[in-house]
Amino acid sequence: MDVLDRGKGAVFTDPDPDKLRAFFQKKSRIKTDKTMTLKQAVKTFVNDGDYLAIGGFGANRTPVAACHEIVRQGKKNLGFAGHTSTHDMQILSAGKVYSKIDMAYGVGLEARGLSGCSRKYIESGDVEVSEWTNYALSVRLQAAAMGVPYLPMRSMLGTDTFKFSGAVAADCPFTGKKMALVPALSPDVTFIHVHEADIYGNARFEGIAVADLELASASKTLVITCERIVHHEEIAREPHKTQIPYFIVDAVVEVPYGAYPGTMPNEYFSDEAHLKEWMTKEKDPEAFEAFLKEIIFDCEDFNAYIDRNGGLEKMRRLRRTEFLTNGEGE
Amino acid sequence: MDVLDRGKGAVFTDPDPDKLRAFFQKKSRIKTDKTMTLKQAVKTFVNDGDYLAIGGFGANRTPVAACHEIVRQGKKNLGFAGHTSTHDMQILSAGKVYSKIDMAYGVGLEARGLSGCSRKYIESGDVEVSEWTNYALSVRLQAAAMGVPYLPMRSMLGTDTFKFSGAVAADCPFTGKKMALVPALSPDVTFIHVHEADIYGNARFEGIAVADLELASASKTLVITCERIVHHEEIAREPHKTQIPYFIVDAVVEVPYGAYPGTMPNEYFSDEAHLKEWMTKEKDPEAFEAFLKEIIFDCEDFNAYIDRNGGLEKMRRLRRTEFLTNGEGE
Amino acid sequence: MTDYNQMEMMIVIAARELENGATVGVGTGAPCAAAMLAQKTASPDLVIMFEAGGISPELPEMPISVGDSRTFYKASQAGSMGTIMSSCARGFVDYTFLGGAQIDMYGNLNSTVIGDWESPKVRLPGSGGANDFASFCWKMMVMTPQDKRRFVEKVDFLTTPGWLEGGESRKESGLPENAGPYKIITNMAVMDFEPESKRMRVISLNPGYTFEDVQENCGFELLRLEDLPLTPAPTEEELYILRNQVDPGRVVIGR
Amino acid sequence: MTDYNQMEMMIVIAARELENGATVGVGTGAPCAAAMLAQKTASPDLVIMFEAGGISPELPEMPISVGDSRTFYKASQAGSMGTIMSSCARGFVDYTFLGGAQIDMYGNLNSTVIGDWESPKVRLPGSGGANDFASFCWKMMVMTPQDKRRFVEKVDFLTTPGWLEGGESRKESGLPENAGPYKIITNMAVMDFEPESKRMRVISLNPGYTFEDVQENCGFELLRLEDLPLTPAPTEEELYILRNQVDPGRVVIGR
Repeated sequence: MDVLDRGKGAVFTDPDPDKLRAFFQKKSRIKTDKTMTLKQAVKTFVNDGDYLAIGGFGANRTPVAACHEIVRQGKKNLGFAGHTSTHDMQILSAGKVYSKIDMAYGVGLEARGLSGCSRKYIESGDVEVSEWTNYALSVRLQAAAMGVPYLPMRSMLGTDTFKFSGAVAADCPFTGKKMALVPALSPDVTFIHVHEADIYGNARFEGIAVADLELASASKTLVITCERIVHHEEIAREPHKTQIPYFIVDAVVEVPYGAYPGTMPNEYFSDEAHLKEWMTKEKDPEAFEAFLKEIIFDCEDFNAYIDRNGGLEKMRRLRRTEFLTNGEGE
Repeated sequence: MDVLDRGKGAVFTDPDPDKLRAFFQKKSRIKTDKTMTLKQAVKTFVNDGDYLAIGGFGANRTPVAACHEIVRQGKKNLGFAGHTSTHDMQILSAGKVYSKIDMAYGVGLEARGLSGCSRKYIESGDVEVSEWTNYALSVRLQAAAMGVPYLPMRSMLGTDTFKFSGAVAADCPFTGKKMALVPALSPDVTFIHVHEADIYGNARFEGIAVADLELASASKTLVITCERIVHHEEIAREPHKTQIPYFIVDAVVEVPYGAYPGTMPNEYFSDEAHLKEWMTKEKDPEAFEAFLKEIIFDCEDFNAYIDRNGGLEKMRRLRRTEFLTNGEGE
Repeated sequence: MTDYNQMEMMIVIAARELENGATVGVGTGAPCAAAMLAQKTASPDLVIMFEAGGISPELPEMPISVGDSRTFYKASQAGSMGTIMSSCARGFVDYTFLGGAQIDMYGNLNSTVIGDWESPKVRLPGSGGANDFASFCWKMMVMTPQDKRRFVEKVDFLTTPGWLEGGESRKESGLPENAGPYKIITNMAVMDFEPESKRMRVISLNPGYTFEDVQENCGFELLRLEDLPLTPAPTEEELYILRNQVDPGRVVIGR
Repeated sequence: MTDYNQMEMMIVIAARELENGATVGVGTGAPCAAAMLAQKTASPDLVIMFEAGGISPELPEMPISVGDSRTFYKASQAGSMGTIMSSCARGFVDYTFLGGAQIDMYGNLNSTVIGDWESPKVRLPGSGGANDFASFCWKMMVMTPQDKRRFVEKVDFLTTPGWLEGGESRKESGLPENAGPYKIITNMAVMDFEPESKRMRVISLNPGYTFEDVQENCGFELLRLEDLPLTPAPTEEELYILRNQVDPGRVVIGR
């Protein structure tokens, strides 16, 4: 294939579908009880140097509990898929757990402003960066999910985003039009937070999917954290609701409020006060270190973090916010 | 892009995404009442020479009523996307409405045997054929849905199916592996049958999706037939259940039992006796002509066909079969 | 010794190939019967997938279509063709059973036309999902009667890839590595493919048949193991389950 | 004459650009306020889409994130990024509003780094979905304060495509045809792009500003219409709705 142009950014993961096939060939397809604690899941499935991906959209249906645990266990030199990443990246940057990043959106927390901690870490020179767009990372995951080494797309062309990416430009053999070809991205390990899963890993969620369906299928190892485990019969009763089938899932972890302080659709809204607390603490290195100690390193698990931040009473209030009924009973 | 090999089959539709974009730019995005009769929908949206696609899987959640109406109105020289097509193709062949076909699966009715009528029509020489696989047509639709002129895939390679397709073989610029590139397929007009839709066209169904999500997005004109129209508030209450958004839909037609004699998940099972009647009648040209007259041409609409075949009492029985409760109350 | 017909024999042999915990992409008919039999005998955790989207259903009866409601009855997921085929493409599916009007010595299948493609004697359904399954699934199997008109020197149309022209040709074609035809099960024998040449090779004889019977009913020269064992006959338990639990309506085994 | 601040002015001008029945891909903040204001004034059938998957919600309040629950409240569909971006790629989305730390005379945007990419002075969030929206949506608009540090001769990093190097360069890049930057709305003026050169051109002046004011606060030479009309000031009704129904918390207009 005639390559017209090639970005100079790194491709951190191998896009070879035959290697992915060889990996998946060995994966068990049996329905077994895959439930475990988050501590156990992170210990078992996240290895230093792995390429990590986080589901959801920064602070929306994001496995925040998993990010905390990864930091708590002091993982190092991870690669990170920085697609639509906000609070997740902020936590992982605080722990300095990654040293390579595919950057589509990071550093910022959308309308909330920029994360000083994420920014400082990226600017430190300790992190190798490759540039992409949010949709490009979504399409790269889709390529891996389809078992092909690349997919063509029509954004990124003509820009520095292309030049500092690992994409390639080539003409279409049917129309002669120039396309950006993006290489398959298959994370070593991925965490996705959902509403419900059975013990085998069949999972379903409400609200927007972001890029989680592509991500789930693209990943070599997939850990599902969920608000609640449901009986398999419940899944089997309406199998068209299953978005992630059990056989691609390696572990199921029940973590109620696992997306806090982010939003979980139809469950709880984001805790903006606590997210602001993060951004304020980030400004002073010492205060930030003490803050991290308090909310992550000194917490035995995520329940301790929830308790520290107001416990079930706070969760009840965030549920009322989610359902737009703030006014009553407060 | 260096083309290593090129199938000699025709590509019946233009894969140029800029032409598709120009078409969609002009399409209204306003939520208006799009309900109409099937007669009106076929009259308005199916033009002689158009490329037609039919949703579902042959005799499963297939818009059979739409196929009858297309035949009843005597449409001619259509192109047809023969993906997973069985009873739909049998009806369209009986009417000789198409003269070009992308053939992935046709002629057969799966375990039920072959359709004499479909076979004779394809063998007649009056139909131009291009060969594909079921998944290749699904990927071609996906390409159009993504607004790209082609997608790479890894089946078809090395076979006559490739040689008689319109696919191209080219090396991957990341891995050097040979891929089959398949051109985007954007049907002029598509019919998809679903369980529920609102008057604007927001649609949802139960059970397997087959290739209907790709097909819906790929199509220039999309007609939804549904078992029942529901209030928009019902859609808005659980928007994550919407599989087809209103703005890609041109018409909504309420056709209860619209997939009969095929299966509609959680509604009614296929009428195997009637499908057998088709296959028996096909054997004798005169009997078949009389049969078509009776079940299609002499029927004012699909309700008349349902009545002819046992009416609501038959539908009740097929519902019991769907729910595996045949034994009782018969 | 229990009486059984040839279809029952083939289904039983096929079922024994499906080890517990494997995934299999099946169509309707005999392959589905084999998968169901395997689940009810040695492989309760066999995972069945249907090309239209059904994943791991609890099949209440034999489906009529690979897209009917039975194919996702109490399933783990009712997905799409994309869900299934992309899972196959990623290497998640171990086995598939395919068929065709013709098969050659490399396990290539024809289900498109008899005669010339431009003016066929008989037009057949085409690939359907067969070419996709055969390209992606690790081990492709065929159940078919032993018959000279089916086992041909050259297929009229190569719909679905076996080992193509043998040797390294499949690898060079760009198809996924290390996947390909695995076993051919007929009423007379079981065949595999000789590892170097990728030519069809008889590895066991069904009760009542000799190698010569098999060769006489085959349009090309078959390889063979020197010592040909006997394919174990169906057990009473296998037949009981097949007849009473898998296909009580004799839809497949009554053919 | 009613008093209003510069953010209110920009939002009102932007809202007027969004005709009834159009589709707009928006982010949080001012663009979302503009879209909501349009819906509550002249364009009740304006369709809002968020990059994370929300399609045509009835926004109960300003979202904090383009992926929060408000973005699909009573929506037609809660889809995925793929749903939205593929709809944009197919030409279904008419407008988008984008921003950045820098913009040049061709409407190219930088939201990646200030300084050199290899050792940036400031690292910014990157493209996010901006490059995708700008590549696909028919008409890209920007709302930004008129400021020499923002309107630069050359962006430090071309994150998001405008008309690239002007003329036919965007078309030659392979990006979808006939899409590109449309209007730039600042506190001082409204700009479009001269059709041949694709250079930024002032087409109306906001009340209280002269062309010279605009040029002085711009790092490159601006084109202009010969006769520059006055951008109509916000009406009382527009301001009332913006302040009381769109952004009563003054999250955006209070900045």
